[in-house]
Amino acid sequence: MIDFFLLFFLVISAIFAVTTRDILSSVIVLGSYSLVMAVLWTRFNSVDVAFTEAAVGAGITTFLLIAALSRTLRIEEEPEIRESVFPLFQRLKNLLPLFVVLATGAVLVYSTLDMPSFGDPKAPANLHVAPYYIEKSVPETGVVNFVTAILASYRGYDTLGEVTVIFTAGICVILLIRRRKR
Amino acid sequence: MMIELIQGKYVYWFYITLMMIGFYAMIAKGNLIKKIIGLNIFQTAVFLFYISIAVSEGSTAPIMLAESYGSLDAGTVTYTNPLPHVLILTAIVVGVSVTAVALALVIRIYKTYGTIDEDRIARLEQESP
Amino acid sequence: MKELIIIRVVARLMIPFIQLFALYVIAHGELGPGGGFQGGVILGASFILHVLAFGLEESRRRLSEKVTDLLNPAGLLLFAGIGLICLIGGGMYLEYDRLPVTANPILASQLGIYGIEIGVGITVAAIMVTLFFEMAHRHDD
Amino acid sequence: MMETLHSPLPLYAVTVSLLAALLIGFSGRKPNLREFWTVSAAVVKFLLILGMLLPVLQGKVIEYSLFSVVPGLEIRFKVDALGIFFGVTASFLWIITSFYSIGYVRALKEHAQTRYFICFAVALSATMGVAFSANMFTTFIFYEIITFCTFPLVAHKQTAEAFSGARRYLTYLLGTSIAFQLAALFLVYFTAGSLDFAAQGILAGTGSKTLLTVIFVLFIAGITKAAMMPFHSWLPAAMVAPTPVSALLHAVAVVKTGVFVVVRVVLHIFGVDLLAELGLGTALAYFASFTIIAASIIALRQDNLKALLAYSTVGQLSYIILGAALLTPAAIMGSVMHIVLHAAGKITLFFTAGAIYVAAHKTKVSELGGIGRKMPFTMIAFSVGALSMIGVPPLGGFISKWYLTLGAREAGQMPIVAVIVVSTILNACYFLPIIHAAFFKEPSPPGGHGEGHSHKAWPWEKTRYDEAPILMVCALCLTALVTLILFFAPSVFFDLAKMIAEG
Amino acid sequence: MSEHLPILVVLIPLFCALLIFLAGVFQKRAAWAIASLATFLAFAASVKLLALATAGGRISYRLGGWEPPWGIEYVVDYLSGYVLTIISFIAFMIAVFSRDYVKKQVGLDREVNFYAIYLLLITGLLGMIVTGDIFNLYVFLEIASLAGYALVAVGKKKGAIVASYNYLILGTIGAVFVLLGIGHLYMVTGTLNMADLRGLLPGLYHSKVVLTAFAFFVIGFGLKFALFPLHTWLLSAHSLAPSAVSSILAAAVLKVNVYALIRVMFTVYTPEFIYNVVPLAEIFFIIAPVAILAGSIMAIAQTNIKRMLAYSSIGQIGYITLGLALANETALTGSLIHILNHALMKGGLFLIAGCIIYQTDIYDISRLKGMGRKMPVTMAAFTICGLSMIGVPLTVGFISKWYLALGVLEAGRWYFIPLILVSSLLTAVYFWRVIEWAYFHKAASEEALPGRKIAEAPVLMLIPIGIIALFCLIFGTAAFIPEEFARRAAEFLLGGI
Repeated sequence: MIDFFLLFFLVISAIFAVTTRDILSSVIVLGSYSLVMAVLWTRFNSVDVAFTEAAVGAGITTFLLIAALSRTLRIEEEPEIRESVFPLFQRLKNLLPLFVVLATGAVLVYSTLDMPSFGDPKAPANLHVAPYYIEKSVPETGVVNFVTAILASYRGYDTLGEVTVIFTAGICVILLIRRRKR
Repeated sequence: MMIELIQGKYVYWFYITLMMIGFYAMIAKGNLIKKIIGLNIFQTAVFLFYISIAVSEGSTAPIMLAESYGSLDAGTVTYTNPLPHVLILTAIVVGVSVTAVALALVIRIYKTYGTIDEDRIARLEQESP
Repeated sequence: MKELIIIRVVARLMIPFIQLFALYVIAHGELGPGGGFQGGVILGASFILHVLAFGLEESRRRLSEKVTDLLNPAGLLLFAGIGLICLIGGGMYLEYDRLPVTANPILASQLGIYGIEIGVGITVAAIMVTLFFEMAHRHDD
Repeated sequence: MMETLHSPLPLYAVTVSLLAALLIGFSGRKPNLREFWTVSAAVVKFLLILGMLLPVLQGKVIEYSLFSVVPGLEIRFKVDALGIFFGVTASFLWIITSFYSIGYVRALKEHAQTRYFICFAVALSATMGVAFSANMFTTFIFYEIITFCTFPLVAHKQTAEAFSGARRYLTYLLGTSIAFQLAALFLVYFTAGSLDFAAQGILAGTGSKTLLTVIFVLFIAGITKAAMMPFHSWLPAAMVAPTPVSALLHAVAVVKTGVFVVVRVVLHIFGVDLLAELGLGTALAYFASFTIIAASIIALRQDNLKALLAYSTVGQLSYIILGAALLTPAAIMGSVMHIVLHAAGKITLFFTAGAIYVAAHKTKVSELGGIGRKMPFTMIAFSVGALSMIGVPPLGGFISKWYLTLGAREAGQMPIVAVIVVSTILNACYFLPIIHAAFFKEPSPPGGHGEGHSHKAWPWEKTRYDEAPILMVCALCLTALVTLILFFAPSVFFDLAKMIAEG
Repeated sequence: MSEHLPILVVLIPLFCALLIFLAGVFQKRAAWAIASLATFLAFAASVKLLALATAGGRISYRLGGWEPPWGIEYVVDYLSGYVLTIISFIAFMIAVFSRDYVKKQVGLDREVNFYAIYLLLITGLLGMIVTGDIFNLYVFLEIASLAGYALVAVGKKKGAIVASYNYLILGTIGAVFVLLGIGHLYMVTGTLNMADLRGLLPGLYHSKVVLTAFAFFVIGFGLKFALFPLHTWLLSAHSLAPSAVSSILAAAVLKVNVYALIRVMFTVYTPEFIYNVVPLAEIFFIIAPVAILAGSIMAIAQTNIKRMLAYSSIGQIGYITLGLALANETALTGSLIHILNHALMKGGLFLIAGCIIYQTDIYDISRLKGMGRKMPVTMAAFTICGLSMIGVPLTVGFISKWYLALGVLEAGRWYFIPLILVSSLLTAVYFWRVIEWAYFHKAASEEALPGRKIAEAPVLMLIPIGIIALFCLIFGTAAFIPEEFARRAAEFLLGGI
């Protein structure tokens, strides 16, 4: 039941974050969204991810967004009214995103019908590869935190990729906005 | 029947809802930072999906309990499937990286155009390409 | 001006603890929740706090651009390098058991994992700081 | 089955003028050296081809396989009777033309002469490529090369008019060849699994009747160089080119390539029997005869000399197609003979047109009154060519028309016979007036040069000639002579044609 | 050492990127040299790998020494070997080209980071090609994407940043869709290894989850390689980025994403699934022709040379998808060859545009009059690549059209033949226009060419162009070389593993 309320809160905050015109407050709300998400995930037994989400989603992302806001505009600009040549076409164009979103949503909902129900221990995802890690990771890697074991050893290469990604992001930002040395 | 359908699926439906909210913001909002906020919601929703794959009733967090350290096997306790957690750890990092780059671009755009509203930028582009 | 002083005092008190905690998180990754990434983020956050309290110039004096620029790739280099060393040990890439440091594969693998966690920590922390510095800095050119 | 020799001779025959093109490009600074390359290449090429002529006459076939692009698409050369026939014609006339063009471009001080000669050389090697190619793929490649490298020649003047003409030229030739001919290639390869030319064709008994018909139509529509109506209008448009270009390319190389490929397709892709069975031959024959009549009628109404010649070319080309389409040995002989005979005659006519332009700067038929007095040699040559076109013995043109008529009768196509007769009359109608005007009319007052229009002078009366440069005059007299000789001694071509007709 | 090649081919660029960045802190000259060296080594390694794969079949490399379903696996087979070679070759060419170009068009102060990111982009692309693990594919996809966004943004024109931003948003949507697809597959199979998935999926082909996953893969990768209705980002991104970047984006990034889709279609799912279970072919039969025609027609309408090239890319992608949809070996071979020759031609053409812009700042094709004399080598290369685009025989462009056409006939869908031919004609229109202007028109008065005398670009820019143009001809005449590899790959894809 708690999960339900948490999820509900998530939806509310998401909607607020998207709709409010004051971007700063929507950033703050986004931060709380991430925190609640983290709480939810602890309830889903994924402590590491929760930890990370709290640190990144609520922490770093918020920092970055605020930093960016401080250099741009805090208040969302009013959409300017441009009379278009084909008003009807324009209206359709405005509706297009909604259609796209609803279509995607419909497909996803459709797919849930065949999904193993939530929290089912017998779900294939929990049966095929995962058990191996739980049995073997300690004897094979000597690491008792399975997540770390997989992260660093079994799928260590993904982690290398992950670090490369954030490194790339770092250089990209430097390339994009580092002030030129004269 | 209906009940257990809902019980079994409601988390998925929530993640879909969240994802759609973010998605909409990404493609419909005119403000570039709003798009990025949408992007974060969008991605987090997908992470939620992954995490909810891993959940299984009556399991504990995927860290071997102290009592079973000695005997090098999992013992009787069932642990939550750790693999999706790993994937999402990676995905979160990717998410923040993308956000960072996007924000850097937005800062540049604001410096160049003095606005972060799509339509205004488009107009400025038309006026002086 | 007063509250700024308060903030600075508090910050000066807190930052060492935060950083200590960060290191703990990095090291503790094998036993409990946490690991290089989370630790790195917290470490980065501690510097960000420093910036918030003392301002960019001051923190830049503490942690110059050159240093972060060197640390950015350093961690990744450590990570990828450990992988290569495994090749020398006759293993596959990132096969820590073959690290030519000890005969005991478990120990080797644990060492390897520590190594890469540290690598991850360094790069993540450095990048986080870089990102924040670059974003927060007013570019008046 | 006739025996095959393997020898790189065809390759050399093709590449010699490519080589020349390079040398010409390098010696662009020194005109004499440059022209030397052109001429020597022409001569060497001709000799090489003569070298291949003998074995072919003994019923051998020379093959040379260069390489295969991918399995099934091979660049291969094969010299058979038809190929050598075309090869000899084109290469011989190139020799004459090179002299002629040298005279022409120097007399008019044309710009970009080096580019002009390079393109000329490349066009010739591509023509040889078409003549000697052993499969449709090779043919297609060289066909396209001709199109591309003649574009600069047509656009040579680089005036707006020249460009629009050239662009139409390119649009028609490239457009149709990609849109239709390439499609035909796809279909042929898909149905027959090969593109090689074979004595009895390769499509017999492969695809359905409709499919084969479609392929045939695509081919005919795709080989626009044959200037069949309604795809003829590029040819008059291409008359913006300098006259030697029109002469060689639009009397010999380009257009003859067109009809040559048509004949190839008819004989060696489809094969006489298959076409007869499909009844497509007759259809094509009537199509061609429509072109013949229509073109001649249009020609009647032309005042620009080159345009007139262009339309007469359109008509004459369709004779060749007509002959091939009738599918009877005699008709095929006629059509093949017409390749060389029309070439000789028409090139003479173009040469004279060029000569008139160079010497008297006249392009209109109506201005040619009395020109025969100033340029007797030119105009005599002109008359020879014209009469040969009409088909008056003792001139080459007669032979081919004779065989065509025979063929038509063999095929029991009386209407076709009628067509030939009518078109002959029409030809006469648009050529004879010019000849008459040239010799027996007063020069038109404004255009006339000085004396001669005071009292009625007879052609044998002494007047000052002002002919074109000697090189040109020699060239055109030579070709005129050729048309004459071909009537009395057609033996070589005759034998070849017989071989082709009997397959 | 050669058993470690699969991983080394990815690590070389990675380490060199780090090296460049480290070295860059102190001295900046080395960057270009390191980048070229790295890409060259990667190319050499790929060639060796291709040879090994051709000789010995599928090469598998177990990262961390863990067995496939549990650890990550690298796979080099006919397909990945083939694509690997193409991409690393183009990357090498462009790296060489960049030396002078980047100095002028990007700026010295950004040179170091430019090359570092360039190498990271290559790392990502090569990683995507060789990986046999579907989540690993996603990770490297993101590396490549991030690098790509940043590279677009360094364009001189101010619109470049906006283009990059839109590219980022749509690209991320694509990537997240792929992530969703992976999640769905994992949910019902519990594995991430491609080969393992292939084994587990057939039972589930009619599960809604698997179908949805496939849809998301197609849309996700489609967004990344500008599948027709999803192509909007491509135009500005490719036309406003620096030409060297446009070149790598068009030649490598698009291709690798196409490859990723092919990989998923044929080796995670099976031909049986994509042709019989889902209506993918039917959809592509509608999309591809529209893309081909729209791309060519819009290209004709352009006056900016880079926009013209960008539009033509959309059409060319259409060809590739058409080949995928036809479901027979010949057509698939055509598609794969087209991947090669579009990489060559479009890569080359963008570099050529780069040369012209570098020397003259001319974007407007109507101002290229008389350029044939001023920049003979450049325009010669342009002509060759252009003819190859049109599909003139003896250029590599003809070969792929040939196979596509035969494939079309084999599939009994003759009505695509006119499509292919018409689009060739349209292509001819917009390339011939430029060629004619460049060669047969007198240069417009000097106002068209402000101030200085126009000459050839620096030799280091000409060499790559020359080589690429040369390859357009070599692979057009000795086409049996690419045809051999492409056909093997096609057989392997349709025949399964």
